[in-house]
Amino acid sequence: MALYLIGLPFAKTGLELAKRDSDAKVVLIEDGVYADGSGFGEVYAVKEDVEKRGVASRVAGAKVIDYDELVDLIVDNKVVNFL
Amino acid sequence: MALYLIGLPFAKTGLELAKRDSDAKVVLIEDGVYADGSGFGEVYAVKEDVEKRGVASRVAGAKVIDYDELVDLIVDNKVVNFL
Amino acid sequence: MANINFLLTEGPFQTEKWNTAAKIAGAALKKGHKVNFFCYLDGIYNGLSTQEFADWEKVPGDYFNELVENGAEIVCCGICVNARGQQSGKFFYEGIKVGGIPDWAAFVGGADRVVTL
Amino acid sequence: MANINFLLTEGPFQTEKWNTAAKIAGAALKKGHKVNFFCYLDGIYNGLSTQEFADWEKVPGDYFNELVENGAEIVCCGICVNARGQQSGKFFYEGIKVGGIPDWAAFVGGADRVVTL
Amino acid sequence: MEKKILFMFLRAPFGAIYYTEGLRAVVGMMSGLDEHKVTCVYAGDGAYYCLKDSDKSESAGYVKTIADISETHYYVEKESLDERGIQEGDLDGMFEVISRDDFAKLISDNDVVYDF
Amino acid sequence: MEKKILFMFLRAPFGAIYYTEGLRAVVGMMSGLDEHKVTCVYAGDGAYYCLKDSDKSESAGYVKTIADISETHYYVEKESLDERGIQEGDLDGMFEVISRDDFAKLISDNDVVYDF
Repeated sequence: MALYLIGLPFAKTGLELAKRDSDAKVVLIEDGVYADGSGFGEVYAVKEDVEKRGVASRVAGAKVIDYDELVDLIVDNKVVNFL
Repeated sequence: MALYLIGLPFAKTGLELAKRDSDAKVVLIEDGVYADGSGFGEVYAVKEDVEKRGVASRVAGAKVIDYDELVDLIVDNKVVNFL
Repeated sequence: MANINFLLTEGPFQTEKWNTAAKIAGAALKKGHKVNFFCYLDGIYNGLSTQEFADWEKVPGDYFNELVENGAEIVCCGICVNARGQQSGKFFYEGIKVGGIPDWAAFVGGADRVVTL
Repeated sequence: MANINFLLTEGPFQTEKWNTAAKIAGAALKKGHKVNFFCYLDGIYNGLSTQEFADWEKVPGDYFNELVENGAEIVCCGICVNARGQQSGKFFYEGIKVGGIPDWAAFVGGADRVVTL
Repeated sequence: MEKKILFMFLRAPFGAIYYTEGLRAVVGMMSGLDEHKVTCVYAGDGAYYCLKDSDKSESAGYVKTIADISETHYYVEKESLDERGIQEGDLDGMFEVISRDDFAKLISDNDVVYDF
Repeated sequence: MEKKILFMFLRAPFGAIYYTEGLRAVVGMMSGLDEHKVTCVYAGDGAYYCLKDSDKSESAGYVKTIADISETHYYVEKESLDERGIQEGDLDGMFEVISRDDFAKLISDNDVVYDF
């Protein structure tokens, strides 16, 4: 299982690649929470980044996670960095 | 007369604005030389940036200028910064 | 427990990478994971102990110093440190080391996970 | 002759803004124009006299020192200097000053042209 | 000499610090001897800053100081909002929506144009 | 422990320094005790580096050292080339064109994936 960390400006490239990985989990992080992470089975968005930017409604399809949960995801999956 | 200095990542915004200025002169500079500056009456591209990137054929419609010529353009026109 | 290596290539203030890095690494340390950092390029400025910014209670450097106090190992690229005029890191927090890419390669060799910021 | 003010907000090495700035400003000085710089945010790192990088004959700071020797005035934002741990610019080239946004506002007031990098 | 200065905020907050250090600069520009007149415009990814719920605590002090000095407009470009799927109802009330044509007019009306 | 490492070059050269400092890092990764195996892939604006006429003088030494250590592939993503109007004939011969699907496979085949 691979965890795609998606930020800007690499979101477009990263999400295209993640789409080709049937085991992809996607984490929208930092300015990546502005990106459209829809269409993935498992999408996460980092709470502190979502709240600071006021985009809770824009990431409605994502599970909002704190840093503790993000660490668990990092530990449990191979990390693919796009941020 | 206004001189639009166009770099990345602001090229798209800057070129859209320059299009609305009938007196616009456009200078593609730094990574801005990758942008499409076609459709403007006066388009320039900075020589050192073009050569380093090997994009002479991509900016064929632009006049390639050195820093001396760029300074003359800056002095003779109001500068609008998009880089 | 996992061993997590961070690559940090941006400096304090200019972007928020330092903040994200400190938050993830801090959470990882609390959970008992092993954490190390290689600071490359502008990332090396995060090691400075001399940052002063009245608007904030804590400066970015303080967060990295705390990570070290909590068990993280932080190594900065020496070539980057000297190129950027930081004099072999003489104003870095004591626990923040100056090394080279071989240290980074060794971190990666021992890492279960690699995160870039 | 024109008075050109540069705003430089990025540091040495990481991006090429320092190089573009030095090249344009150098050409402007040779043509007899008046040049001044306000270095803001990471731009302040360009003032350091302590940069050492064996791969290059000249380091970015050398170019800015030369600009000063050729008549440019360079002022760095003091808040940014101290926030970034550069101790009131004590390792800056002698001719590179530490000031504040009022200096920048005054530069703009007297400028015929403003270029940001 | 007093100048008319346009500050364009073009970068996404909060990945880079320009969203707040730009406003610090606006304060300084307005409070110097020359008393420059400043207008702010948000476009491109900078438009995200105009969202009602984005965190403005760090820049609130600057915005208040700016208001105390002189009436200052904060515009946001309609086309940038549309491209990002942002509705006018999503915006904080301090921002006035303008068209790209009006943005172009701001550029031509100001003496100095900063990209932040 | 020896790892398989993928270096993705995603930023436009030469605006940022990653295009060459990334290759310096590749040398270091391959020459350490663990002798990691590295593959390079260029995509997004990083694809511009693959142009035949782009200046490779700063990284030439690294590329040579890398070749001396072990055979290393430098791939460039076809879709990134197409989006930028770059023809295969415009490319330097050291780069091998691959599809986005193959790029995805590289990601899954490597242990560590860096974005440079």
